[in-house]
Parts: sequence; structure tokens; C-alpha cells
Amino acid sequence: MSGPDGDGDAPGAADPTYTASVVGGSGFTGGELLRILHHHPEFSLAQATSRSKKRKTIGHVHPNLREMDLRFTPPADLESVDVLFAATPHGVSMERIDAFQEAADTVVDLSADFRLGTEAEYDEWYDGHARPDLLDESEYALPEINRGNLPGADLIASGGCNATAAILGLKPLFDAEILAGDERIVVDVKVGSSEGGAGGGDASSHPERSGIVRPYAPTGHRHEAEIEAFLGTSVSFTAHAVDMTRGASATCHVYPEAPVSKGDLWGAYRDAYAEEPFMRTVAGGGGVYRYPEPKAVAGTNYGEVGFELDPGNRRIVVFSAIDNMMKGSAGQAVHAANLALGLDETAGLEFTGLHPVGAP
Amino acid sequence: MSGPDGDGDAPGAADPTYTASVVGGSGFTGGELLRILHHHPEFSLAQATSRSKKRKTIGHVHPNLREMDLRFTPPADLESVDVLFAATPHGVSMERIDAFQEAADTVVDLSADFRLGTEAEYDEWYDGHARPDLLDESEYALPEINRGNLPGADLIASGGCNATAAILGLKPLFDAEILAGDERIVVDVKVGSSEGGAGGGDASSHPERSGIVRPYAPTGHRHEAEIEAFLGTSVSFTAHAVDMTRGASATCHVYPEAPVSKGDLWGAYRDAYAEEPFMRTVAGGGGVYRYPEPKAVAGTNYGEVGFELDPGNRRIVVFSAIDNMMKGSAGQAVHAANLALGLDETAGLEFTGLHPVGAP
Amino acid sequence: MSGPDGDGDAPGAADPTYTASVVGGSGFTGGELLRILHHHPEFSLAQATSRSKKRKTIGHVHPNLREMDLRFTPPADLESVDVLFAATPHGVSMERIDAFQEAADTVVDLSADFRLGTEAEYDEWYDGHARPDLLDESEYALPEINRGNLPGADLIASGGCNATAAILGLKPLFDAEILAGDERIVVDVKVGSSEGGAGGGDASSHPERSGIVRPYAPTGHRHEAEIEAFLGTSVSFTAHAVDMTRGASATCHVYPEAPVSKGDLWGAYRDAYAEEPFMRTVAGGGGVYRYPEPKAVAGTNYGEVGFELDPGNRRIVVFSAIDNMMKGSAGQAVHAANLALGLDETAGLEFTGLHPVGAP
Amino acid sequence: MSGPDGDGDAPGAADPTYTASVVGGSGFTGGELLRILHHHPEFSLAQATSRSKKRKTIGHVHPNLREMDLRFTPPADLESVDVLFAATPHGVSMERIDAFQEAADTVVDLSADFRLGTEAEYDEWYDGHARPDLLDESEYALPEINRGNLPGADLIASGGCNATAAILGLKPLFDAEILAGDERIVVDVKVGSSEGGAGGGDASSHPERSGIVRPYAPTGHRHEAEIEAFLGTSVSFTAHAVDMTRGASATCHVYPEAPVSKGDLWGAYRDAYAEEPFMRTVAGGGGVYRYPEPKAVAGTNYGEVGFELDPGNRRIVVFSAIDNMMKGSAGQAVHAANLALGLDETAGLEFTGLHPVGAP
Amino acid sequence: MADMITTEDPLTGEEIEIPADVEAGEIVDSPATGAELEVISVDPVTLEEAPELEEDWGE
Amino acid sequence: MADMITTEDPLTGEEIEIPADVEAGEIVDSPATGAELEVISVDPVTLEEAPELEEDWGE
Ligand SMILES: NC(=O)c1ccc[n+]([C@@H]2O[C@H](COP(=O)([O-])OP(=O)(O)OC[C@H]3O[C@@H](n4cnc5c(N)ncnc54)[C@H](OP(=O)(O)O)[C@@H]3O)[C@@H](O)[C@H]2O)c1
Ligand SMILES: NC(=O)c1ccc[n+]([C@@H]2O[C@H](COP(=O)([O-])OP(=O)(O)OC[C@H]3O[C@@H](n4cnc5c(N)ncnc54)[C@H](OP(=O)(O)O)[C@@H]3O)[C@@H](O)[C@H]2O)c1
Ligand SMILES: NC(=O)c1ccc[n+]([C@@H]2O[C@H](COP(=O)([O-])OP(=O)(O)OC[C@H]3O[C@@H](n4cnc5c(N)ncnc54)[C@H](OP(=O)(O)O)[C@@H]3O)[C@@H](O)[C@H]2O)c1
Ligand SMILES: NC(=O)c1ccc[n+]([C@@H]2O[C@H](COP(=O)([O-])OP(=O)(O)OC[C@H]3O[C@@H](n4cnc5c(N)ncnc54)[C@H](OP(=O)(O)O)[C@@H]3O)[C@@H](O)[C@H]2O)c1
Ligand SMILES: [Zn+2]
Ligand SMILES: [Zn+2]
Repeated sequence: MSGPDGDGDAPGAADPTYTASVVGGSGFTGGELLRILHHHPEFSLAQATSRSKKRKTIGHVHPNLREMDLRFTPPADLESVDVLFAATPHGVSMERIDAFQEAADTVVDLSADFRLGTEAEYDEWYDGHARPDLLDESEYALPEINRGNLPGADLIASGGCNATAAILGLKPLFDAEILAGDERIVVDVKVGSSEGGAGGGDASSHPERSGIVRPYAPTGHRHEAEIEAFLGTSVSFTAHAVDMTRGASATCHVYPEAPVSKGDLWGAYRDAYAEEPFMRTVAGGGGVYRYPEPKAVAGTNYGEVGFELDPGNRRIVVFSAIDNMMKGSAGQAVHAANLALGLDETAGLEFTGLHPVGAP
Repeated sequence: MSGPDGDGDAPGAADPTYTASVVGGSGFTGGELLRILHHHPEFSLAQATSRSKKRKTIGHVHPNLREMDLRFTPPADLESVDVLFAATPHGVSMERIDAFQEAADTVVDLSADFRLGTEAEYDEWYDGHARPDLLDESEYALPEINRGNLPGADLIASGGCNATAAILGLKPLFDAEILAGDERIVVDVKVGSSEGGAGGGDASSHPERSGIVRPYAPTGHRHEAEIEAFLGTSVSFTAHAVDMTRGASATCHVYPEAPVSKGDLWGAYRDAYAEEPFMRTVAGGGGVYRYPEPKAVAGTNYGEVGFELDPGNRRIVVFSAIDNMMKGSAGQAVHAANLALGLDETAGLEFTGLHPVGAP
Repeated sequence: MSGPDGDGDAPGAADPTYTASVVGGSGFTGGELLRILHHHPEFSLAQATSRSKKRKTIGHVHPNLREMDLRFTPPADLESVDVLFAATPHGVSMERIDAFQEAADTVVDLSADFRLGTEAEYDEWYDGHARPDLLDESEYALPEINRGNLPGADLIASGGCNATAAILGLKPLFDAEILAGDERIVVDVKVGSSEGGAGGGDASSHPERSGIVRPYAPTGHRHEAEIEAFLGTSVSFTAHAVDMTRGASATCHVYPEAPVSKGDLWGAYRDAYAEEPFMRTVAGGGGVYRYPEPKAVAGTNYGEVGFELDPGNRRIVVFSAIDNMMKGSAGQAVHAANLALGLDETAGLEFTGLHPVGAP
Repeated sequence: MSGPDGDGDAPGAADPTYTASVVGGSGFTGGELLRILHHHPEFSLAQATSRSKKRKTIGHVHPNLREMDLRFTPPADLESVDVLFAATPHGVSMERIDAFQEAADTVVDLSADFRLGTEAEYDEWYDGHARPDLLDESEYALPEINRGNLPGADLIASGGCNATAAILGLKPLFDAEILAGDERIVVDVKVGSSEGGAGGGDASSHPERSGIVRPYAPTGHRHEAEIEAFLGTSVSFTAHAVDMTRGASATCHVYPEAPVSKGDLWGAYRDAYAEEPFMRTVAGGGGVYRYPEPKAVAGTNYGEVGFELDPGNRRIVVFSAIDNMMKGSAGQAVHAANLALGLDETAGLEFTGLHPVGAP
Repeated sequence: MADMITTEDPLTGEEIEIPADVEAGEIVDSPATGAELEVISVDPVTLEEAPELEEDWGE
Repeated sequence: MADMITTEDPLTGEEIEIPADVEAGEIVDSPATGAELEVISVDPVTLEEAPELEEDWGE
């Protein structure tokens, strides 16, 4: 248990109750975790790790965190904390999980390492798994589909950003039995450049990456696995990189067996999300912002979902939009940690975003 | 017949053979027409019309054409020319067609007014038609699907940009009988801001429009009509505005009855486009640019098409990319005019684009 | 005095103490005021006015505020509140000031109407002033130069965004007597598109406005007046529009009489800002973010200032960067209101920004 | 002497007269050289070199050149040609100049290696020079200041892009004796991301680089040397990176001794540039594009210059805008080669740019 | 330009030109399709589609 | 967190904290200014401004 962070960020709040560390703190999602935890009333930050930036101040990498009085430490030197967040590339957590669990009672992993349920899935979609024995224990972080299992969870797997967007858009249709699971579903995704993480190659340099609509995952592979695992249906997934930094937008084209009305759809989405603190349904209406779009949720933990009926083609188009850095990773991870520890679930995640905003 | 334009833009070329005017020259596609015609070896520009900018120089509106020694004239004062290009909003050409045809033997219209074949279609998709008697006479401008009918045509309807992108991507699959016409086809389109024309409202102001992925035609309406008319199949169309100025990218998700191989697909696209001077097939490979993308054709009359196989879902994903200002409007119009008049079809359209380029 | 806003945005906080309204709530700075006040622990929002959007929900215009349960009212129907914020175009407040002061004890105006001290200045730089009698009473909002006069102020004039950026950058040099006031000072400013407000014309449409470096105030006029009024020196001001939505960046080129060292400069900026909660000095160092830049403060009330020595030219280059929507308008206004009312000065303004972030 | 390139790009043109190669053909300026030469009526392309991309097709790197039937060769295998263009990083040409001159009678170098006139300058501003004996022989490529010396030149040094922008803006003031050379001149530059070349690091990744105004050369160093060498005056140079891909914009703030009128300025710029085929003066007027801006010349070899008078501060503000890939490098190099060989100086450089255009 | 030989593109069946001195295992891009092809054998030259670069964009 | 020591920032004269086990020649960033400082000696620790990374943006 640690004392409060002395810089008065959470004025009026009681002393933080839990200590936390971030492995991979120099990366993009790691930086978001640091930002959220630094302002979170119930967490006190102990360590942020980086190999390449060790000893440097947090602000050296994340200019928005210049006020933080902390330096990166090597990931080998983990101190004991209450919660450890791992924001490392795929494959790292499964190798280092023993060290992580030794350092912390609760481990929240942002990579794909503990999302799927069985070794067979990792054999099919990835290069196998180093610790299949733990797959049973881990809980998927997305509260909108797994709220019930989070309290007390000690190994939590934060969802993939594209999968999160698709699942949030489609799930109400399954719950309401508008879809049964054997329909063909096209998931056409558009994502920003932060999805690639901090270490990009040629394709992510500004001159090559700006102004694009670029197919980067023409057929889906791994993203499909996660959607299938949680919706129980296979999907036809395609992702495009577009010119924004944050944001993932999924457009799902679905063809229900039986005709549905707009009222049915509103009912399905209301049933699914009316009580969810971070979900909004946006479907038509006036003004500039009529359907979900990443700009409207940029910087926030909110997810927007919406739909339009296409009676001529007997199609429903479902739109969903999230910030891949927040609802799609760091925000989802903290949301799940809040629930695991029994805290107010919105703690540290209240920011509602900006207007106007460019390409955040 | 007019003399050459004295400013020496086409050095070494013989005197231009045809005169041309542009109605709607102050708009976006009108500006592109002016640029192309000004450098075209066989055309001499007579008039560019604008009501709001009349008497102003062309360069007042189009900064890239400051060297042109011409001022806008009111659209009511049309002189007699060989070819008249109309780049006016939907509904104008059908009202003014008699004046246009009186002024010129060949009329090329960039609006939707003469694209569909029957009054019934205009009743269904638009607000009817003022001159249904002419619908039979008009020829669709896109050479890749209507080359044979263009020589000698005197009323030419340039295609819609989204429809052009979709048609170019899908047509080889129909020709090769990989698709039969009764399959479900999802057409998910991403477009730039110039598609809205020069007179935008709130939603197209820079602060609201930048950095977006915004559903703007969630279900397709009019664009579907045109695709259906030329491919003979209905499609499920959805369009999104993204942060680029030029460009339309269509991702078509199709499910053929019978299994196909990559070789079949390469064969289909080669058969369709090997002889086409403005079509490229880009499907995989290395480097940064592996599939069609608007950046790679920005500013040009080229269209890129490509595909990927998704055997798990028995799906073909077809990508196509054009510059909506060129292949999707002004370039297509000039291409068709070249063919109508028996000129070299690439005349005036040779520009191959830039690299690197931002969001052109 | 009003009750708390029922939606739990300020959990744990006591009931808000003050009521506030925003005139011009449908505009860009008005939207930011609404956002800040909605989450501010000490304010309860009573009204937001708009003529064009009256009766519509706040969320209709500002998608980040969809959760707010409030509709726009006409500006003529002002209720009595503690603080009224006016975010209207220049000229409105000076006409309506009696109504504003009747409605509220404290009026904070974001326009230029009460920034300058004398009628003569309004005659020179603007079209005169309708209520010169009030110019003596009003206080300039920027705490870094006017903190002492804000407690108890009842008419507060929030600074211009470009002037704020320039003043924050230059002031330490005057305080430290590195500059005396008779030197030539070049202020070269780069600003984002939100500076133009919500109702843009042709030049601010996305196709025309994106990707630009466009001189929009080649010589300074009004911005110079405000800088001169508060720094006591004339400046050579030039502003360029660049491709971002939020942000103002001022580069000041100054030539001190006597040689200075980097240590002198660090001393000057530390003396000026070490105790200021919203100011950071960033001047060299490693990593990507070495000098002030708007991205690093986007969405926040922070200002960054920094400098570099150019001994060869005996020049100091001073950089400063703010978010024009926050430190340059709405944030500054709330900061001043906090001080006027004796609240914690950072209340409602704690957000420290995002990383990575595109063009926010 | 080579035969024509068989793909018919220059229809109607006679056979190309000269052969050319590009060393550094996989880079950004090298790609532009390839594009220009491929369409140039008088050049036939022999080789394009790259170490990292050797044997790959040109189109693998430059998607706009997919039609070219050529593969990269290693820079060690240079064939004999008429003109060799070197687009390599600083330091390469001075080491390899003997091989270059053995391969070609005319060498055009795009790096800084042969721009300055004396070894002393390279000692001061760079790390010395390997071949000072050649500095006397080389000619600066910019025709607007060195046209007379280009015919017959066999070693040509293409100017730096920022220096080119500044020199073009300021030179008319020196020629017209409005400036004498001892005035203080501030050169405040804004540049796009292609200026950094194809191999960028962290700071040029899309998430870090987009939406910025970032001081990257706070005080000028090397750029000042070149400006000083050709204008005979020292300048206070500062450069900022902004969110565009192509373009360099220089704003020069100058204070002439004697008062000048707008008429004087128009006279000075007309005298300097009226006969120049690639220069435009843009200074005020109506519409959206009133002063020079990079968008208006993107993709072209044009330079725009303009000015505004600031009588209150006795200042002239000079704006200039170029495309750093064209007038600032590859275009300037070909322009100079045209003049060196006695060709039509505009050959291959006729493209006048696009409207609208995003951030090209 | 180095010597070239003519061979068949395995994806399209088209005749394509590649450098004459390619080695087994080398990756060449097809001028017909831009696709990356692996040289399977050199005498005679046979090509097949190169295994796809598994590019993980970090999901 | 590793042990820290207090020393003087050579640019500002301010007291700053840096890791206790720095080595001579190491570059540390100043928490006061963000500037990169070179460790000149370790006993006691003295710092000076690190020579600037000459970053050529390709001009
Ligand atoms: N970006 C997104 O939108 C997003 C969304 C959902 C999920 N995710 C997942 O979140 C994870 C992090 O993604 P990111 O985008 O933040 O990546 P990133 O920016 O590349 O950051 C990766 C971080 O991990 C550290 N690291 C790398 N290898 C390591 C190792 N072997 N041991 C310890 N630390 C190591 C890196 O720092 P050092 O190299 O300095 O140690 C860095 O701090 C990934 O698994 C990704 O799939 C990302
Ligand atoms: N933008 C695209 O990507 C695209 C692609 C394919 C097809 N199109 C079609 O091309 C046409 C033009 O589109 P755009 O984007 O160029 O539009 P735009 O930028 O809005 O330009 C419209 C032009 O028409 C003129 N105009 C408007 N009403 C007129 C009238 N009643 N009589 C005469 N002139 C009139 C306008 O000038 P004044 O008001 O000054 O007279 C202006 O020059 C439209 O039909 C559009 O659907 C556009
Ligand atoms: N944007 C910036 O970066 C910035 C920075 C510093 C200062 N400012 C100043 O802040 C003020 C607002 O700027 P903004 O950018 O927010 O402008 P904006 O987006 O154009 O908003 C103006 C607002 O004022 C309302 N309004 C206009 N005329 C009115 C009238 N006669 N009576 C009552 N309401 C009226 C408008 O709504 P309805 O028309 O619907 O009533 C709208 O809500 C201006 O004075 C500006 O100079 C702006
Ligand atoms: N970018 C601009 O705006 C601009 C403007 C004016 C002048 N310049 C100057 O133009 C030159 C090229 O700039 P750029 O932006 O095109 O750079 P770039 O994109 O980095 O390209 C550099 C090229 O040089 C090749 N190269 C690198 N080292 C080499 C060596 N030792 N021997 C042979 N080839 C080598 C590279 O290919 P491989 O590594 O594959 O061999 C690549 O093709 C620089 O000197 C730059 O200062 C650039
Ligand atoms: Zn961008
Ligand atoms: Zn943009």
C-alpha cells in the first residue's frame, strides 16, 4: 500500500488505496495507462518500465506527463504492487507471467496473450502459447460482455481494439436474437496510426502514412479469432488504415433472417447498453454528428454504436467507434481493474472528450 | 474551330483542333476540366462559366491556373463550341440541355442527369426527370465498360465517382463469371472532402471535417442505382467520409458460389484491364503500397484495382481506388470526349501522380 | 444558488457553490466553456444560449456533451446566475453588457470588447466602443500577468489567443530586463482552424483549408494592440493558418541589447513561471518534444514556453504554444473566474492532455 | 546516346537526345527525378540506383511509377550516360565525385556538397570537405539567381529547399536596393515531412508527426550559410515542421532603411521575375488564395512570392512558397540541367498543380 | 541494366523479365503484378508466390 | 524506484534529483528542464549540458 502522490492531482480525494505499475510504459498504450493511473483517485503509481528509455523521465517520452516525478526502470526490476498492467507486444506476457504474478496479485495484460480460451486457438491463429495452463483462469476485460466475471479476477486480458469495436456493435443483435450466428457478417474497419504502437516502420512514416485509405489487413486472421470467441460467430474481417492518429471505427454489414424495424433495433441497443456508463447509441438525427465516429469519442473511454436499416437489401448497417488507446486498450484495462477491485467503475475515466477536435 | 492558346502550354503540338467550354467552371470538377483542357493538345478553351464569380479571372478561384488568361462568363452567354462540358449540380443539365446542345455538337455532362437509362429509375431514385426523351441517346462515359459506344456519341454522361470505383472493382468478376449477379455484395466506400463540391456546409468545415471516419451515406440510395444499372446486380452500399481531400476507395466484399484461386482472379483482372491504359491491378506484394489506395492515383486518371482471397470465409475482398476529381469525374469526362472525337484516348491525361504525397 | 447536477459527474464533491450560464454556447469557445463548467466541482450550469440552435440539446452541436441534459435557450431569456460567460463575436457584449450585468454579478467576456483600456484604442484598432465607461472597470483575465487584480473582479476580459501566446512567451524577458521595450520584436504565429469559430466561409472548408501554410494576418492589426497594451512594446505581428484544429504557436524573434546566456534565460523563465500551475518551460533536451508545441498542450489549459539562443545573430528565439480553445479562451476564462471567486485556481482545468495525439 | 523509351510516354516527341541516371533513386528526391525524367521529352533513363532496394522494380518503392520498366541497380555499377543526378545524403557526392564524373559529362548534385564556394565555409558549417578543389567549378542550380552561368556547366549544385525559398523571396529586395545587406532579417520557415527524406526516425512517425507546429531548427546553422553565400547577407533563420508532406514556406520579416510603397515592391518583384517561367507574384487580392502558399504550388516547379507592407512597424513581410521536392530539389535540378544542355528550360516541368488539393 | 531473362509469372501465367543472375531463395518482385516471388530453382528459373510477410500492426 | 541523489542543474542552478548510480559520461535528462545533461564526474556528481544531437532533417 502506498501513500498519496504528493502533487495534488486528485484534490479532495482520500489517499490512493492501491499501488500499480506499468510494464511497457514507454509505449503508446503504456503512456495512456500512466496518464490514467496518475490521475486516478484510487491508484498510486509505483513503476513504469522501459528498456530503451530506462532512467529517463516519463516526460521525456510522453510530453503530456512532464509534471510526473518518475523515471523509467528496467522491466527486470519489478517491485511488489497491487496491480500490474502489462502493455508489451504479443508474446512477452506469456513468457514473463510468473514474474508478473509474483509482483502483483492482479495482472491486467493488454496484449493478445490471454484473450483466447484454448491452446488450440493460439496454435491456429498465433504461434502457439507458452502457458496454456493459464488460459482458463484469465478473464476478458470488456465489461459490456464480461462484467459478471471481473470482480476478484486476478488475470485479466484486455481486448483487441478492432475486436472491441466489432463486438460492441454486434453484440446487441445477438442478445436480441436478431442475429442467430450463422449469418454472413462483413466487418469493415478503419483505424488510426496509433494502433501500430510507437515503433513504426516505413509504412508508418508521416509522408507515407498521411492522407491514406490503405488496406492493411485485407483478410482478418487474428482479429477474427477474438470476435468469434466472444460472439460465437465467424466474421469476414477487413481493416484499413486511415488518416487519424487515434480511433477505430467498425462498419458491420449484416443480413438478418427475419425483417426488423428501427424500433426493434433501438430496443436491442437500449437493452444492451442503457445501463452501461460508457456506451452511447447514436443512430440518425440532425446536426453534423449523426452516427458513431471516432472523433466524437477521441481521448475518452466511451464507445459509440449506431445503425441504419437498408430495407431494399434487407441489411442492417451497424457502426461503432472507439478510441483504440482508451476503450480499445488502456481505458478498457483500467475499467476492468476498477471492477476487479470493487472500485467505482468510472474512476479515472471521466474525461468526455473535446469539440472541435481535429484528428486526435 | 479556334486558334491555339497563345501561351505555349503545348509546345511542339500542332494547333488545337477543337474548341471547348466548361459550364460550372468555378466548381471543383469544373476546375479540373479547365486544367486538363488548358494543357490538352487538341482542345482550345473558349469559355468557363460561373454565376457567382463572373468576370473574375480563373486564377481567382483556382490558384493552380493563375497563368490562364480567361475570365468567367455567365452561364447564360454560351458561345458556340465543339464540345461543352457541364459540371453543374444534379438537375441543371436536364433543364438546360437544349441550350447546351445548341451551343455544342458534343455535350459531356458530369452530373447524374443522363446516367440512368429510364425515366422510371429517375422516379425511383431521384425526383423524376425533365427530359426523359434524351435518356436513350446518352452514353455512359466510363470507357472500361462502354468503350464501344463512345465514338461519335453526342451526349455523354460521366459516371458518379463512387459508382465508378465500385464498377471498376467488380466488373472483372462478372465478365469472368466468378459472380453471377444474384450474390450479396457489400460495397464499403471511403471518400475525400472534394466529393462534396465547392460549396460545403457546417459538416465540411475544417474543424468538423478533419480527422474523421464519418458515415455519410449509411445506406446507399442513388449510388446503388448506377452500379445496378451497369453491373446488373444490386449492391449493399455504404459510404464514409475520411480525412483526405481527393480520393474514393471502394472495398467490395463478395462471396462467389464456386471456389476460386488467386490465379483465377489474376486472370479475370488481366482479361479485363491488360489493354486499358488507365487501369492497374495491385494485389499483394511487398513494400508500402500493396493494394489499391487513393494516394497512389491522386491527381491522375488512373484507377487501381486489386483483391485478396479469404478462403476461410469463402470471400473475395476487392479493393479499388480512384481520384474522384479525375477518373471519378473530370478525367473520365475528357477520356470519353477523346474517344468520342477519335483522339488519342490518353491525350491530356498523362500525369502519373506524385510520391510522396500527403492527402492530395 | 442551485443544487448539484444530478448525473454524478463530480463524485465525492460537495454541492456546486455557484451557478453559471454561457451566452454563445453553440460556438466553439462556448462549447468548451460548457464542457469545463459541466465537470467543474464548484459550478452548476443554468443556461446555454443560441439563437440558431435554440431548443436543441447541447449534444446536437457538441457530440462530446451528449450526456448533458440541457437545451439551448435564446440569448434574450437570461436567468439570474452567479457568473455569466459571454462567448459571442466582437461587438455583442458591449451592446448587451447591461443585460449581462443584470443577470450576473460576475461577467467574463471572451471577446475583445473589454480587453483594451481606452476608447482611443478601440477607435484606432476597432470601430470604436459602445460603452467606454466600462473599460476602466474590466480586468484582463490572464493570471500570469494580472493575478493580483482578479479576486473580486466583476467584469473580466479573457485575452485573445494569439496575444496570449505572444505575451506568455515574451513577458519573462521584460520582467528580467533582458528586453527594455524599444527593441524590434517579430511575432510569427501559426494557428489552427478552430480559431475562426464555428461559422467559417469558403476559406475554411476542408478542401481549401487542409494541408496549408496560409498567411491570414500578414500584418497584425488588432492582435498587436493587445500585446502592446500588456507588454508596453509594439511588435511586428504576422499570423499563418496551418493544418491543425486546435493550437496557437508563437515564435518571437528578439534581439536584446546586452548579451545573455542560457542560464540567464532559464532564470528569467523560472522566476516568471515556477509558481504558475499551468506554465511549463521546455527548451531543448532530447526525445521528440524539445520545444513548445501545440500538440503537447492540446485540450489542456497549459501553456508551454521555451527559447533558444542564436549567438551568431545575437538573437533569442522564443517559442510558446497554447490550445486556443483553452489557455487561449475558455480555459483562461474559467481560470480567471476561479480566481475572481476565490476558488482553487485549477478547479475544472486539470486535464493534462493525450499522447499520442494527431491534430487535436 | 540512347534510343527512345519504348513505352510511348512522350507521344509525338522526337527520340530523346540524352541519357540520364539517378543515384539515390529510392529516396524521395530521387523518386521525383525519376518521374520527371521518365516523362521528359529529351531524356532517356538509363539507371536508378539503390543499395537497399537493388533489383526491385521502381514501382515497388514509388507507386506512381509502376508503369516504368526498370529495376534499381547498385550504385557501384554506374554505366556511362550524358547526365548523372545524385540524390544522396550530404557527404556521399564529395566522396564519389570521381566516379560520377567518369560516368557522365554533366553531374547534378542535390546534396549540399557543392553548394558553397570555399573550403572554409564547409569547415565552419559542415565537417569540412573532401574535394575542395572542385568548389570553384560547381554552379548553383537556381536559375533565378544563376541563369547566366548554367549553359555548359558540368558540375551543378542544386540548392537547399529552405534556402531556395528564402532566396527567392528576398532577392528582388536586394536587386531593387530596398535592402542593402546590413539589415536584420528574420526568416521563419515552415516545412513538410518529405523534407526529412525517406528514412525518418521516431519524430517522423505519423502519430508523432501529424498535426504539429514543431521547432526543428530553432536557430539556423547550415541553412543560413547558403542564404548568406547567395544574398550576401546574414539572416536569422528558424524552421518549424508543420502538417503537410510537401512544401516549404518562408516568411521573411525585413526592415528597410528608407520607406517603400507597395508600388515599389510590385516593381521590384516584377523586375526580378516577370520573365521567369516558374515564378509568380501573389500579394493580396481576393478569394481564398491571396498570398503565396505551398498548396498552390504543390507538385510543381513553380515558386510563389509575395509581400505585405506594415507601415506602422516600417516592416515588409515577404512570403514565399515552393514544393521542396520540386523547385526545392528535383525540379530545380532538372531546370538547371535543361539550361546546361541548351534545352527548352521548361521541358519536363510543365505540370501546374491541382485544385483542390489536401496536403500534397 | 543487368542482363534479364524471361520466365513465367506463377500468379498470372504471363511472361515476365527478371534479372538473369537471380539465386535460389531470392525474392524478386514481378513486373506484371508487383507481387513478391521466390526463386525456387535457377536452371531453369522457376518462381512461386513468396510467403506473406506477416506484418503485425500491433492490433 | 532506484535510489536518487540531489545535485545542481547546471542550466538553472536548481536542485534536481537524478539516479544515485549514474556513471561518468552518462546522459540524464533534467527533471527541471527536460534538457539532456552529461555526467562529467561522479564523486561528487557534476553535470553539464550535453552536446546537442546534430539532427539533420535532410534539409
Ligand atoms: N496500440 C493499440 O491501439 C493497442 C490496442 C489494443 C491492444 N494493444 C496491445 O497492447 C500492447 C502494447 O501496444 P502498444 O501499441 O502500446 O505498443 P508499443 O507502443 O510498441 O509499446 C510497447 C512497449 O513494450 C515495451 N517492450 C517491448 N518489448 C518488451 C519486452 N520484451 N520486455 C519488456 N518490455 C518490452 C516497450 O518498451 P522498451 O522497448 O523500451 O522496453 C514499450 O514500452 C500490444 O500487445 C498491443 O497488441 C495495442
Ligand atoms: N465532386 C466530385 O467528386 C464529383 C464526382 C463525380 C460527379 N460529380 C458531379 O459533378 C457535378 C459538379 O460537381 P462539383 O463537385 O464540381 O460541384 P461544385 O464544386 O459545387 O460546382 C458546381 C458548379 O456549378 C455552378 N452552378 C451551380 N448551379 C448552377 C446553375 N443553376 N446554373 C449554372 N451553373 C451552376 C457553380 O458555379 P456558380 O454557382 O458560380 O454558377 C459551380 O461552378 C455535380 O453534378 C456532381 O454530382 C462530382
Ligand atoms: N475561437 C478562438 O480560438 C477564440 C480565442 C479567443 C477568443 N475568442 C473570442 O471568443 C468569441 C467567440 O468565439 P468562437 O470562436 O466561439 O465563435 P463562434 O464559434 O462563431 O461562436 C459564436 C457564438 O455566439 C453566438 N452569437 C453570435 N452572434 C450573437 C448575438 N448577436 N447575440 C447572441 N449570441 C450570438 C453564436 O450562436 P447563435 O448564432 O446560434 O446565437 C455562437 O454560439 C469571439 O469574440 C472570439 O473573438 C475566440
Ligand atoms: N528532401 C528534400 O526536400 C530535399 C530538398 C533539397 C535537397 N535535398 C537533398 O537531396 C539529397 C537526397 O535527399 P532525399 O530527401 O531524397 O533523401 P532520402 O529520401 O533519404 O534518399 C537518399 C537516397 O540516397 C541513397 N543513399 C544513401 N546513402 C548512400 C550511399 N552512401 N551511396 C549511394 N546511395 C546512397 C538511398 O538509397 P539506398 O540507401 O537504398 O542506397 C536513397 O535512395 C540529400 O542530400 C538532401 O539534403 C533534399
Ligand atoms: Zn495528417
Ligand atoms: Zn487534415
